[in-house]
Amino acid sequence: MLTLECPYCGVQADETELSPGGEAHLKRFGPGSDIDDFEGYLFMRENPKGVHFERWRHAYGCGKWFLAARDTATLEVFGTYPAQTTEPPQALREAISAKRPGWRWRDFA
Amino acid sequence: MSTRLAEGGRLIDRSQAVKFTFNGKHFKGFAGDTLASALLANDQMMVGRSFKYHRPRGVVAAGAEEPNALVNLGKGGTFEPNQRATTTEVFDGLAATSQNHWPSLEFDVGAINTYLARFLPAGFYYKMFIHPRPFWKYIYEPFIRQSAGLGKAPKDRDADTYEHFHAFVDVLVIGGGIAGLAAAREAGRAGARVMLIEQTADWGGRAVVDGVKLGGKDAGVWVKDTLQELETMPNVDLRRRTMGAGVYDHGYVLAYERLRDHVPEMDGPRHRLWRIRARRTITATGAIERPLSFAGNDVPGVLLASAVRDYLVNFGVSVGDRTVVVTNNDDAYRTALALHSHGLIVPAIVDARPQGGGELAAAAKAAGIRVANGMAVAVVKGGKRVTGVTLCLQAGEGAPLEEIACDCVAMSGGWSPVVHLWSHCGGKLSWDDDQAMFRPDAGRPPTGADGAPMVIAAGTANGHLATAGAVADGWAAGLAAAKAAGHAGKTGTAPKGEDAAAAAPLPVWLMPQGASYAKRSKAWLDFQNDVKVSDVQLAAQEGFESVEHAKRYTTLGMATDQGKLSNINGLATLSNALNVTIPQVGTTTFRPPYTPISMGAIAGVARDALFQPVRKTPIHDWHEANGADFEPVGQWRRPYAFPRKGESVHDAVMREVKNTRTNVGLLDASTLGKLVVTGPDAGRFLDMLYTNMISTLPVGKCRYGLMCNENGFLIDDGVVARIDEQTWLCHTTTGGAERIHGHMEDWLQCEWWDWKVYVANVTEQFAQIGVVGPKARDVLESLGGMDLSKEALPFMQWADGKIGEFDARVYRISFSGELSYEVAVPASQGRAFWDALLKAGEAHGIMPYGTECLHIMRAEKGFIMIGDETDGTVIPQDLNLGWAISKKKDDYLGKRAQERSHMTDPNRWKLVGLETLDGSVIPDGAYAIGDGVNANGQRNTQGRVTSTYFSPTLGKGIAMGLVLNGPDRMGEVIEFTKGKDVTVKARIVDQVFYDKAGEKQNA
Amino acid sequence: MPEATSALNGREASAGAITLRDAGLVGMITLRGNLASAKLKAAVKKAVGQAVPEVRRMAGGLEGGAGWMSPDELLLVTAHDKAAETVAALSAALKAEHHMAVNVSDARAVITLRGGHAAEVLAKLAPADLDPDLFPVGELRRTRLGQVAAAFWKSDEDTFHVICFRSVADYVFDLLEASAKAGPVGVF
Amino acid sequence: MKHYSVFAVAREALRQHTGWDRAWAKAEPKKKYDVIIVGAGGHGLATAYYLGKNHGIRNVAILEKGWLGGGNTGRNTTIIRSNYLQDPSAAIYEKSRSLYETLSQDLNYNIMFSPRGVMMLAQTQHEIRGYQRTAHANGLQGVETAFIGPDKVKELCPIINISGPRYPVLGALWQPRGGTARHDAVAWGYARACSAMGMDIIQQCEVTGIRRDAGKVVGVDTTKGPIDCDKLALVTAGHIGVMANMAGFRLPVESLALQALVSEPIKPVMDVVVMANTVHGYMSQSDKGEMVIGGGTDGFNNYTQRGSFHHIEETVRALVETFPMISRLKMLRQWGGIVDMTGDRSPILSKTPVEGIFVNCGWGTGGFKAIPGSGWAMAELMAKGASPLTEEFSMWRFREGKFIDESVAAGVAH
Repeated sequence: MLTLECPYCGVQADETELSPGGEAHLKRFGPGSDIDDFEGYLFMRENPKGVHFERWRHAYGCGKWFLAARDTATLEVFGTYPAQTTEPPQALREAISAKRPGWRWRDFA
Repeated sequence: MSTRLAEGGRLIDRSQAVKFTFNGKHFKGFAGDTLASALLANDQMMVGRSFKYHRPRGVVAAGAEEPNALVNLGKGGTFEPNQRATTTEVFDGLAATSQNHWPSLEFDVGAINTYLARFLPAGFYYKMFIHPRPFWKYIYEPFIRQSAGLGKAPKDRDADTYEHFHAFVDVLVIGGGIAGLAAAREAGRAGARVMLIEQTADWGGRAVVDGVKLGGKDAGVWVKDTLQELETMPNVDLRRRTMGAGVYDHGYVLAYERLRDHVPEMDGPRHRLWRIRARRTITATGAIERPLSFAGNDVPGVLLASAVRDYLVNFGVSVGDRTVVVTNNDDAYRTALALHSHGLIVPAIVDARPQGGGELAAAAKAAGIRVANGMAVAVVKGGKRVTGVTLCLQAGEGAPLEEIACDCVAMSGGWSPVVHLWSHCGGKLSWDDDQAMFRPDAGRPPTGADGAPMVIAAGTANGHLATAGAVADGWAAGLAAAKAAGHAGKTGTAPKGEDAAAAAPLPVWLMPQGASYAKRSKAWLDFQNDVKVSDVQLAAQEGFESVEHAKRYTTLGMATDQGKLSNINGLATLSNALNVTIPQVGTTTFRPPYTPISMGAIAGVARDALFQPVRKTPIHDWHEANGADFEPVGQWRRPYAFPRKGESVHDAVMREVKNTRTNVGLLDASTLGKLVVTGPDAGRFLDMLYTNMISTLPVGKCRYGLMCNENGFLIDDGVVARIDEQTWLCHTTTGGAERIHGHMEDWLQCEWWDWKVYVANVTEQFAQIGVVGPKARDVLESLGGMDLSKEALPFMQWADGKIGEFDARVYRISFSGELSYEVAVPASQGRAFWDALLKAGEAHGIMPYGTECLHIMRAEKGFIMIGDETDGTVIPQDLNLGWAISKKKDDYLGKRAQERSHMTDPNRWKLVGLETLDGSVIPDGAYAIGDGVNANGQRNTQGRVTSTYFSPTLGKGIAMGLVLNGPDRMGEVIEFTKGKDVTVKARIVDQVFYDKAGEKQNA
Repeated sequence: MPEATSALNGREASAGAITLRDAGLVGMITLRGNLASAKLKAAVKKAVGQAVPEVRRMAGGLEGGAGWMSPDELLLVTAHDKAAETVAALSAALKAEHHMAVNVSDARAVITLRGGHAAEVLAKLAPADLDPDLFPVGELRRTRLGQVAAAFWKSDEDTFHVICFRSVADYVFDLLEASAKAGPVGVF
Repeated sequence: MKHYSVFAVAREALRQHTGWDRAWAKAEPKKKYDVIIVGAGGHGLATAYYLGKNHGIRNVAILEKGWLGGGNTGRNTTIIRSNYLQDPSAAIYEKSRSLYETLSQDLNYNIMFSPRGVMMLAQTQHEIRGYQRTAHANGLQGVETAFIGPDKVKELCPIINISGPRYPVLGALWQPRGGTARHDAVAWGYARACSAMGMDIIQQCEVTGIRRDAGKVVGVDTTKGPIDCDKLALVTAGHIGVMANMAGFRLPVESLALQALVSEPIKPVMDVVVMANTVHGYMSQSDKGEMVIGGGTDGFNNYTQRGSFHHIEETVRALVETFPMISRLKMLRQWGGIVDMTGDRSPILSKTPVEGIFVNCGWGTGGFKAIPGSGWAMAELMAKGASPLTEEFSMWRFREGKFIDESVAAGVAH
């Protein structure tokens, strides 16, 4: 039963206030894009055992989407941040490095 | 015989007698008794039958670990099977019956199994009952099921209620023994928000029973003083009869409070399920004594030594007059001493240790009790209760040395910390060789959201079996937990416990150590599931070497006590059989709950009317009052039809269609989603969401729009109205409002966050009523107000104004093919408006209609329905909705997906109309049969029905369906499945069956 | 004017020390926009007499209030018959700014929950920390009550106002009533 | 392999059961195998079994990082049914179900297949139509199902509340030859038969790398050293992503926690399997008497074998409403497993971008029922290079949007 802090309203939100939204930082591929890129965008997921970035919506709270960095093997949460970004904040990446040296997720490390 | 002594019993109130029945026999107990203590007080030694062999079973423990004393309790709406007698407090009128026997507890036909035991070893059913094949289902399985199963099934609806509570604490302390009390007090002093829970009805745990000393005081006095201090702390919540059921990720703990089980006449919920978020959880859950594995250790009258002591000290009950104590450690000597001090006879203490015990042993000897070191029980005599024991050397093979007559055996195989809650969420264990037990490995704790340890084990649960260590450990845990939760207030010093000097225990996993097969096959590990030492050895012999394999093969530890007594003995037996160490074998996984919790408590208040929310429109009450036949649509309940007195639902639907087509019908369309989308980029945004061009829609006009997901599949449809330059109102399907609102917010917040668009869900702000049929305009005009003429408000336009006195927004849209106005009024005026329409429509033959009428009318008109024509795999092109896909747009959600080869395949099934040749209705879900079979031998298909109805308007069956190359095959006749080997022929036709020219809706 | 009714139509209940009451017709406006904008602040002040509230706070109350719903959304509370004109005024005042003002008065129901252990009644249903020391007067929480979304704010030590969607007003009232009837827990 | 029968048990009883052999041999890895299968769960073991039995390929090793049958095979709710809507699903699940019918005899191991019947309740008009559609499809697929009315539902399952106030039971899709089996026994029975054919089942052997040469698999590195092979099957369910990563390709799969629970045992009261999808719960009664209950899947990636409690709550709530008598039963144990979910919730049985590597994964919440059929089909794919049963389950189907989507009817993929 996860608890994630909503970066908008500051609530330590119980999992039952949230709805999960899958992998974060997906790049959308639209009409005319390469079929491999499009397949990757829709179906291929990192699904890592370890550090992961994912989307959550504070559905029963302020209604905002946010992103979370979490370890899928221990469920440790490294941090949450607003969804309006294409990459994890540097400070968060450093915080993860302190706890999981050498971590890598897609192009981020 | 077991009996109540004339004096003693710290938990019972002898001034308050309690009457109860067991198997219909009337018994007397005292307030404070458990059912087990009260039964023993009445010499009811046998209390049930075991699972597999139906062996006689007596009480073996005094707490949550009890595997045998399970009873059916109560009757009717309060009946409950498998209630543990040792944790059931007696009350006046309690009615219990024993389980798993026929015809009676004393004479059970199933007990034949015990004589067949040699033919029923571990895993026997995997090796037998293979032939003949049908026999398993019809003969063997029913027999096995009937003989297993323990308690009876409840029959009636549960008469009780349940509730939940969400608590947030800094420190949760589970266990109200001395370690838990010390921990809670220290955390409380430090200023933390503390909750302390104890599963039984009283505080103090074993220390009070054993009469140990703390800080120079009797444990009882220390407990009382500590409680007194705790009760004065406003930041501490104390709860008895509350069990820590499970520890989950991120500090989520489930606790199970039994509020009324002991006072059924009281009002209020029976159980309360606590969902606690704790920054730190301290598990001060104590330890459980292990049985010893000797032949006949399952005979009623063989109990854990600590249980014999509990019954004596807590309830004033002597289990036997002559009790042989058999042990491998010092603790059991307390039982001997206690019995002796109460004037009961202890013929011998059989201590497997050649060197014997420490100070307590010396005390026993000093009291004149015979102590036999290096000895073991060879076999217990007796069937339905103990009559004696035969002694032998522990080191030998069991040659009988002497017989001792006795009526009780108190056994102790050492203690195992209760590590369940520590382990639930990943806490690891280490093996303590000195004390022969698994204990929490503080270096590998369960971790929380912050990656830090979230559970701290304390006291005996942490492996500190002696008083001094336990209470100091509890104190330290309280301090550490408070500190970790950010509280560092002024605290006290560690309480000092005092212990007699003890000799080391001797691991004894089989008694005697060289016991023969005959003895091993009578030495029980799991009393409830009838697993013996020989069974685990057989499992090892057959290669079930993993502890999980052995458990599953033998069913060891899978009974209702989940192996609280049997697991360690079982895996020690396995490790011996495999010739590896115990930690190499490891333990099975500990899973919640610690002891079983009621399903009712889990469901909580969500029963009957509160099972799930029912969403109601402003007109819902009218529907209910007027006999609507409802159907659930999402969480709404929409009227399916409005049958009149004596009218069938089907007839009502036919009437509603006819009336709407000829006069006028009234539809409560309030459930349709309504989303306002506004902002400088709203048009651009909607162009991405819909397949159509929305940005070009003129103000005042309406357009039917389609929405797809990124996979290209249709997810919703509805009419979009342009409200002003920057604002659109998007209608969604009934189930779609929240989903589509979320979909929009997702794209706005996560993809196009720089676009200036706001969305609001105003579905429930309005009551929306469809006034439908040739006389719709007449009805509305009779109310007065705005101009609703064809010229002022043509088809697919909307206008704001007044109808009568009502603030109305009128959409001229039609889902029926009739002249139709959908009128939105503020929800607070919805009911009044509905009433006004009914009144005004009386003269025009107005009737309300339900969803089925709506469906038929739209099918007659050839309109698609999301969820019928679509199923999550259908793209707009399949439905010939190419006209609603803008060719001008570079992009919309789903466009890329629709470019894929499987989506542009000319052989995708496409929508057509269908008419049976005989006028009958094609069954729902029917498939069109194709030629031949596929590579897997399945009949090929060439289409399927998506909507099929009897059309009262046309007087025959009509349908829509997706058919291979359908639009190119107009007039062709194909066959649909109708039943087993029955088909129905249908002709492919245009999907619009009614008013193809659209004259009626445009009227 | 036609007869207007609130979803709960005046429903009331009491159980022990707890009373539950339909707050009746309440004017409510969803205002979305830049909460830091001076114009918006001024418009809110003018509309309901309150300053833009801090995160998770309710400024004012039923007689005129502004509640923080999300970083770009306020719930303005006013008299029911004032809501439409207030929306118009807000829209006029914020014409130059990207914003949205919508009348949601009839899309919601408001229930007043009052009594010594009112917080416990809510804590049975919501995964929110309602400890009085941590949930002060004026705090507003959007969360879940049973199986539906809801919000509540604490207007004095013993009183909460619960807002939910109109369609589930009966469900929420029933839930609160059942929780109240089950009695106090003795935590707060 | 010692033949199991009542006579063998009787004979052994007379000599204190000293004559029973190991059910499967203890094996250490050889240098090379024709086929290595990673994952000794039901699917991996069944694949090995049919490679040997149907195709004569017996130089096979099955590697297991834990204990065989210890993953999802040993932690599911044991439901067996084949009433699927889409042709490819119905084909493989019905193949599987029909193999279950004779599996005890085929393996000489009583796996306790109990064809007690499975019903999926229709509680909305939409569900009625969905299940009727499935019934029509099943008729053409050779799967015996029928849509039955509420009275028949009540007759088959008297403890059900068909007139609940919220979602009355309007009917059900009934598969009379669906049912349950003893999950552990399926793994053990296959393991015993594989071992008897001379295959090596190597437990406590974790694969740490996959060796390739020129785009072709040549072997694996393990905690017990390197092992060579010509063909490699990856059959590791929730951990398939980790395997694919080692092999250098990606799969459209996500790992999620799925939960289940059992009640304390009671006397027999329910002789069918009931699935109620509108309210999200399903239940059957085991031969031991426990009510076996399936819960929901978490919506986030998870490798902990622990799920979130609210799914348990939702499931129990639904079942208390559907079967009011269980309110006073008690939850004995809850647990979780990690399931591998694909983009269309249907499995992948497929070749891969690496020659010689095959994957069998994505069974999600419904793998147990598929074990024999999956093994049969996978063996054929590996031995012959193609199988009609796996044709549509390729890992490349997602590219062009060629889904096998079972959620389209009212059904869910449990």
